[in-house]
Amino acid sequence: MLQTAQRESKSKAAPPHERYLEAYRWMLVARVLEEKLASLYRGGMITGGVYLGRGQEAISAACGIFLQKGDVFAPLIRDQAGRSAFGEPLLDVMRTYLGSRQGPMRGRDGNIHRGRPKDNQLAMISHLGAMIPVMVGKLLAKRMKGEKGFVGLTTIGEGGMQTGASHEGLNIAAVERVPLVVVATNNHFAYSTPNDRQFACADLVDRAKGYGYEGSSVDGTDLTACLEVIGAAVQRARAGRPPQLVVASILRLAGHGEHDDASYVPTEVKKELFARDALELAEKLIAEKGLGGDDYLKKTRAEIAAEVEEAIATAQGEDAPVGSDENWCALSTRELMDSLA
Amino acid sequence: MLQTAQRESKSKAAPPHERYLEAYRWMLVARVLEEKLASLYRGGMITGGVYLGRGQEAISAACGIFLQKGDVFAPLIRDQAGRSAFGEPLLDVMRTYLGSRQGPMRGRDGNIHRGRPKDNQLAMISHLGAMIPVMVGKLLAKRMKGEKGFVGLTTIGEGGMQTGASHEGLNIAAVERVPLVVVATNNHFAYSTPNDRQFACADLVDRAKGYGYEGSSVDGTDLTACLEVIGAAVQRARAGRPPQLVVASILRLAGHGEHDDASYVPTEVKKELFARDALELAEKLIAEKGLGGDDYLKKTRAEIAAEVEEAIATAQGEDAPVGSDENWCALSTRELMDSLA
Amino acid sequence: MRVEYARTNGFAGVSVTYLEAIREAQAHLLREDERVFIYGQDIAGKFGGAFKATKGLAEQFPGRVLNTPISEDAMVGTAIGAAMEGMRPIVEMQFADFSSVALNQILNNAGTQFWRTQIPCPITVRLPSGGTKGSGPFHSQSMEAIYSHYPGLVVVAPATVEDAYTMLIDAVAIDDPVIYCEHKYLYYHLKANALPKDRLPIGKARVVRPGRDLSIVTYSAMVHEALAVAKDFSAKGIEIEVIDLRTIKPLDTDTVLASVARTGRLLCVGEAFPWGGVTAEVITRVATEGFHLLDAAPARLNAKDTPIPYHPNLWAEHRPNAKSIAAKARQILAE
Amino acid sequence: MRVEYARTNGFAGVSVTYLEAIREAQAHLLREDERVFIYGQDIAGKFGGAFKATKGLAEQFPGRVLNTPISEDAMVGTAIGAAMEGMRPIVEMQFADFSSVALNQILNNAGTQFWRTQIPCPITVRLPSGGTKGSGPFHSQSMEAIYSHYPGLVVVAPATVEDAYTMLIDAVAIDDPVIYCEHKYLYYHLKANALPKDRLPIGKARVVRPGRDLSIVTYSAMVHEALAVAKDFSAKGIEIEVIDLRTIKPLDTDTVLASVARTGRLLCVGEAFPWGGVTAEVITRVATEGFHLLDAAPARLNAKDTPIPYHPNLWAEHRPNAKSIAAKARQILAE
Ligand SMILES: Cc1ncc(C[n+]2csc(CCOP(=O)(O)OP(=O)(O)O)c2C)c(N)n1
Ligand SMILES: Cc1ncc(C[n+]2csc(CCOP(=O)(O)OP(=O)(O)O)c2C)c(N)n1
Ligand SMILES: [Mg+2]
Ligand SMILES: [Mg+2]
Repeated sequence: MLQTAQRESKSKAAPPHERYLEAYRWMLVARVLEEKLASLYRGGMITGGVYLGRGQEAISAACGIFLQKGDVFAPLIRDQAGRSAFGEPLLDVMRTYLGSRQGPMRGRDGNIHRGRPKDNQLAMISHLGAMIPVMVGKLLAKRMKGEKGFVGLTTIGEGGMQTGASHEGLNIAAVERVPLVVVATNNHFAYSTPNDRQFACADLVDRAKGYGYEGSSVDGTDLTACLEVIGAAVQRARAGRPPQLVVASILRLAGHGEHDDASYVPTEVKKELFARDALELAEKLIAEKGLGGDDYLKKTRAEIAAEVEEAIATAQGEDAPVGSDENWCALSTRELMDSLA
Repeated sequence: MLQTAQRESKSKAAPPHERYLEAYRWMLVARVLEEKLASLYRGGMITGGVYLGRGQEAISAACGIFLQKGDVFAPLIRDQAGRSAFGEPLLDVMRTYLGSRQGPMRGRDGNIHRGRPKDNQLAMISHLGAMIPVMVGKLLAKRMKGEKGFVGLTTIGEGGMQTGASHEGLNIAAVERVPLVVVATNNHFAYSTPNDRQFACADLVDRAKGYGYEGSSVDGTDLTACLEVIGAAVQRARAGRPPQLVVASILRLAGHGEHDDASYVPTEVKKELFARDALELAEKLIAEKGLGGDDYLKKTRAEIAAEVEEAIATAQGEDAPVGSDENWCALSTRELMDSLA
Repeated sequence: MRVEYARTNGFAGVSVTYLEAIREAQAHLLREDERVFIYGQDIAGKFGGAFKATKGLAEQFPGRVLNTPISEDAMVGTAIGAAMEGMRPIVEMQFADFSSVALNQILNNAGTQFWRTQIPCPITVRLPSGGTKGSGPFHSQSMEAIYSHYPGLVVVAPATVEDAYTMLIDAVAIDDPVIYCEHKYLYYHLKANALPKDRLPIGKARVVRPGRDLSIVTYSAMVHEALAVAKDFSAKGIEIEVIDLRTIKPLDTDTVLASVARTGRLLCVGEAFPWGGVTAEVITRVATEGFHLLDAAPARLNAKDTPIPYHPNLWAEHRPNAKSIAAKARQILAE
Repeated sequence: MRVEYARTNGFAGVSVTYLEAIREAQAHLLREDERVFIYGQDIAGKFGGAFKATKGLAEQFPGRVLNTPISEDAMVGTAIGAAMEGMRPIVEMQFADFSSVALNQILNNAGTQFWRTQIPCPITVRLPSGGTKGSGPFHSQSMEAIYSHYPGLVVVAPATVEDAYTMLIDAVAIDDPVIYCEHKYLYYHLKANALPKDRLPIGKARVVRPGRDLSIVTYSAMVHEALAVAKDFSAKGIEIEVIDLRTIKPLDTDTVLASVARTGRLLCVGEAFPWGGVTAEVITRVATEGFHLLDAAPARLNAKDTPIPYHPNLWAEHRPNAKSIAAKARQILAE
């Protein structure tokens, strides 16, 4: 896949953040890709759940864009923009969703459970909060091995923050003082559950102090703000400050998954400021400022659409895994597999 | 057992808190009782662990003393003073430690795992934090049944606060807005582990805001302060305020258990203000103000010693449980017990 | 609690699914017993749960169907406290797989409560269990063996619409903690014409098809795979007896032994992981208590000893099915 | 990792306990392999752990024996992350019983990691297991069956000083998660004259006493109860063969079958709860794979199906012991 987003923006007008257009492009990659996934799902081409990051692209792009080689990223279910920005090939996504045997999980796991731990992109298990201590272990080990200058970034939802696992993970990270950034997105719903049945504090950023974290809040619909706040948090963690908690506020602009019509979201909520679409806002700004030059938006969308189509075509041309070929071995030490009649 | 503490204090000089002498007496009950337990342990008369509340008596007495009939108490391992103030007979303690078949747990569980759930004193399981949601359920159910004016109080240590169970329990209590008081004692050690390997926040009371609790701090060596702060928290919870988190600071003035010489506690720490003995301080004040009249301290100690000796004598006169008489049935529905050959 | 089964049967005549039976049982319980409430994630409001097992109940029974935070351990802990206070909570796990983070409260608190304190702990934990297409390693598990290994719990796994209904009502009536394993694959696939008028109690297995040549002892979704095989073999004149255990703990050893006494041959089938578990427990009981009833070596068939794969092609090979059961059955009959 | 067993043997000649062997194995590992670190509650400083299994190691190996908060789930999660990064963490649970709150990380994260991602997850989780006098329901448990039921884990349970030493060293060398069940009752009771010079690998059972009349298959502390019975019976001319499984998963079926082939009679003994578990798995393997080797019905003996009692009088009745094993053995021999 062309990593075209790496290219310098050619705009005359100054963007509100030096990496604004680059980040916008990752937002658009996620949006275009996920719109395609949604239609493939509706067309019955995808088995299992499809979970989209619609509305969360600005936050997620800002999560991925500041990470460098040697950094670790543990994304969750709404992080397509961040995954792409961190270097996940579109082909990984399509192979996973379309069930190619060549996908990163080789059919053993699906959708957003995919990952590439070898490239420091962890593969989540479903149990929310469980990846936080795993990230702590990665960072602790890197320090033990004498590595320097690295950070880890992981994401969580306002619902996932109520699990015991996330509490223990957040706390142990501070005790070990690892260079960690936790980006928590309050999208006002955990599946169908609104905030008032999830937590009772005024603002989840109030948890930062109780863990010994530095906390910051950000409007997740504002790409500039996301780049500034998350960028600064990554910088602080890299500089050896305590772990960072960034709490972003948005509305989930899709169902929990594509099977869910989200009819439980009250219409008033959809009128809130946090319910605006970060992508639309970014495109409005780009158009107004004329960033990226003529037809930038149209051209970029077309480029990305082509990349997505190419990935789909490739994945669709590949074989599905076959049970009879599967290596049914849960251990890396084959001779220690129990021979169960 | 004589509930002599219920009697009005007859002192002329005004005590610093109306229930000061009553609370002091429960502190002394715990201290005298636990000194006896320690010597029985050293004498090899007790099987299993012995965990003492030495140094925590002011906090614990204040936990028990404001609870009324219909309130619920979920004590932990250093709450003898609170257990006694809440109405636990000394005989329960001695029967449990000395292995009488007539103890509240009938030999099935021991030491601080004893309880009387029928009397709203819950019997803890060992897993720290696990009793918090159980307390939430008790309070939720009472509200569902239409009861009014009740509160629940549970205790936890600074180490126990790091478990996932306590996080989920603290959070769900706030979501359900049950009338709960959580008294967390930071005695600066979790078994042998000091604070710096347990949490990284400046003060655990900073967690209150993150859960939507009202938080307060108290010097656990100062009985007056404990009575005022914990008393006020109980009152607020009873009045329908959000859950209350009280964080008390002391030093554990015993080993983790009587098997532990606590040689890992640095001598400097023992010189800290929080390392003072709340009981000594209370007795100093009582003597100075002449509270309770002549020889109050000597008389009270003698009374309590007699009560303790009486309980020991009774318990020692009772039979131990016998395996062959035991009803090996883990279910209340006997016919649903599996018949395992 | 006396229950008139299906007194409130809204379904007579029209067909009712396994999932609807679970919802109706809960509606019945909420209606008949004010001590009952339901506690879980996303079960309230119009939404009515990830699988809609509580659809409509929150509106019908205000304040008694409550959404919780994503806190399985606290969900069960809260239910335990409420049960000690005299309530009859039903906890819905969104998936059985997520009960792993509530396991401590279930095993060490609910499972020990009565034995330690003599206070009963009547909670019912509903576990949407078992594999479905494309669900993968963390939304497909069957955990009945883990909950049965520890003392103090009753574990049930209904395989029919009728049992889904009556066993849930009975589970809530029992004064002890009950782990109710409902199979997601059966939610929509399984239909009955009406809710049952009476029932077989928890603790009793059922001979769902009589036979003389081989006993297949199984439970939950695998009952239907076994029945397909039995039907098939019958055409060839081989009569397989199929036993639906219904209750995993306590296990109805007598019914199993009586069947093996008739057939002399035993195959145990389960969808869970192969090491230990229900099939090993059943074979052990027959080997230890009915050794001389066996004319041939007993056999078991379980899922493979790997996590449960996402891709349908892999999943189809991972779990037992009519094809693999038939092959095993042929082996045993050949002995 | 090549290991010269006891190259660093500080114990030759003088006696070494089971507990000291565990400490020496960890000292050896820290010395020989810089990837190794130990993570747990109260294991650092002068204190060296609730049972002193790491006594002195923190001073000897600065920064590699780390105290953790009371956060079992995060302890294991952190170890998983470190292992993925190439380290070899050993996690000490203060008691096996508390691993219930880390179970999700162990089963669903460590146990699935390699299968999902092909990245090995070489963590070793030490579980101080089993009953001791006065320890009660939450400090006495044996959880090997639960960890063996799920895929992706190796589960071991050393019964001797020598195995405690070599199996811990081998566990850390294995590229997969290993659950190391060490028995608290053996910590001080069991002594050897020296650390071993060589060893039997993980995955192999051992015939600890040959015999022709009955096979007792067991593991961990129960091996010694079984040996006492065997010695006793031998005086009366009855020769009991005692098999120490050593590894719970993978189970060494061949050694068990070979023994039953010699004796024709099988008794499985375990200290864990009776439903399912190790004894059921062993009997099932013999019944399914060695049916015709059996001259009599196999039998099992486990703890009772209640929580583990605190009082010594009750505890003595709850767990199997030489007396109850002997009684069962007589029954089987009488058949
Ligand atoms: C421990 C656990 N319980 C339940 C679930 C099922 N589940 C998956 S996503 C989800 C909602 C998550 O909400 P939130 O954390 O706010 O993230 P969002 O979906 O809003 O991005 C739930 C309940 C889970 N994955 N893990
Ligand atoms: C989940 C869990 N892990 C480990 C233990 C073992 N344990 C019992 S008490 C204790 C220390 C508790 O420290 P703290 O919470 O500060 O209470 P304190 O003993 O200081 O009063 C530990 C680690 C436990 N009971 N529960
Ligand atoms: Mg959310
Ligand atoms: Mg403490």
